[in-house]
Amino acid sequence: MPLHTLNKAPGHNAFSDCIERLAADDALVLLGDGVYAALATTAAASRLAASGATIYVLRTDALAAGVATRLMSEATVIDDAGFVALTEHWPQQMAWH
Amino acid sequence: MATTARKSVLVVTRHAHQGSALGRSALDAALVSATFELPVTLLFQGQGVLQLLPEQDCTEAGIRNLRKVIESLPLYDITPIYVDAAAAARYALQAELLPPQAQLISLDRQRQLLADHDHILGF
Amino acid sequence: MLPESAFDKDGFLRRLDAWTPAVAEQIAERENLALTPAHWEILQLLRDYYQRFDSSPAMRALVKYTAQQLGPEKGKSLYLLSLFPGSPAKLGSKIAGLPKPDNCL
Amino acid sequence: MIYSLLVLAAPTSGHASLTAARFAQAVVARGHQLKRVFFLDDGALTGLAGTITPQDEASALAQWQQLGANHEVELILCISSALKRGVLDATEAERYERNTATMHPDFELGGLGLLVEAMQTSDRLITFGQ
Repeated sequence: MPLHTLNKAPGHNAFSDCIERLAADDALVLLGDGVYAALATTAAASRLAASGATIYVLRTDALAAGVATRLMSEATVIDDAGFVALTEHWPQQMAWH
Repeated sequence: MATTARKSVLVVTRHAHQGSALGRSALDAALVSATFELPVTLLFQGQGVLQLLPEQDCTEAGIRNLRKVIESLPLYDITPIYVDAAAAARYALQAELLPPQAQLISLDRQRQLLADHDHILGF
Repeated sequence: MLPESAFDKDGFLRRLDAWTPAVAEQIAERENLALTPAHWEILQLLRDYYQRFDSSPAMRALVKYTAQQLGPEKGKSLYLLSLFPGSPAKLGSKIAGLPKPDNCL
Repeated sequence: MIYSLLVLAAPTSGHASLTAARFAQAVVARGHQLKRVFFLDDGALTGLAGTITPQDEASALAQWQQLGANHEVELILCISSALKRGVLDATEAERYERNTATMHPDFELGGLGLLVEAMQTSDRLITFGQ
């Protein structure tokens, strides 16, 4: 499976298109406006958690958005090097935007 | 690029024709991949299925008719084209409205396509 | 005969609606090509292609479309090259009055 | 590994282009070869030479420029996307009879074939959307 990346906030169809296709063995990197999807206690965060996929949040974008201290507990914060490391592991990437 | 194994490419097109040039860019990327003989698969997903509406008349708008460009895909051996069945249903695109080479596919099959290619271009 | 100003630096028509069969002869002459019925068959095919698919064909598509419309004998790169030397899709499109390619294909 | 990037985001649409440039830096920092960055669609605006960024904001143009200069990364603007957006090098400016080139010299114009070639020769292709 590919590494998924999402840079649009919940409410945008990129979010729904992405989450409909997310399964437990997938990984998703949230970047740009995508980081809002990981805001704790929101419906979007619940859907992400329910998918069972591993959720990563790009640190710089989470800080800039003001969500870094309010992330769902299931999310893992990564820096740019961590993002690259994920692309080393996953052979392809699907960009939802 | 003559001797090494060809990398396969999945082009996923998710934006409607109006208000974004991404649909056209996705088609161009698919056509050029085929021209350079990379095995290419095209998947219309989400609002991207709206590019398939027949009877687009772009003369007044002065823009490219994407449905007509899509009709040329078999000439580049890009066939079949895969279409997100749920999105087609959502937008009332019955099978008979779609180009003859279109294949409606389920979410599971779409996930399979994502896994089956060397590279994915998400538009 | 159209004046020189009707053509851009690359010899493409500035206004596509200025195209007529006589203009095609003029463009061909500028490219040192004398048009025969065999050329015209392909030029008409290119214009049909553009009407039908709202785009100009790359070589691969032109060969296949020619084979479909005019039969396998003519649907060959060599045949098209013999009529339009160098780059049949590009040169043919130019004479047929199709838009200047944007260099992407 | 060999990486190439596809950037669809305009340098002015949020900070997607900066995120992509940071990712590119990190690719190099982790010892990979970054072969080519292909700028398509609104991404082609990245190569506009006249972009002025406020002094207290990060400039996407400067980030990409540094990457190109320090790591010999090819920065390719899709030629048809670039022409549509007024980004012309000297050759295209002359070809289309415009009085000035508008493209930053660290970039190059090229066809989509260069994206296809990058896919064929790279282990990873990472897309940054609008």
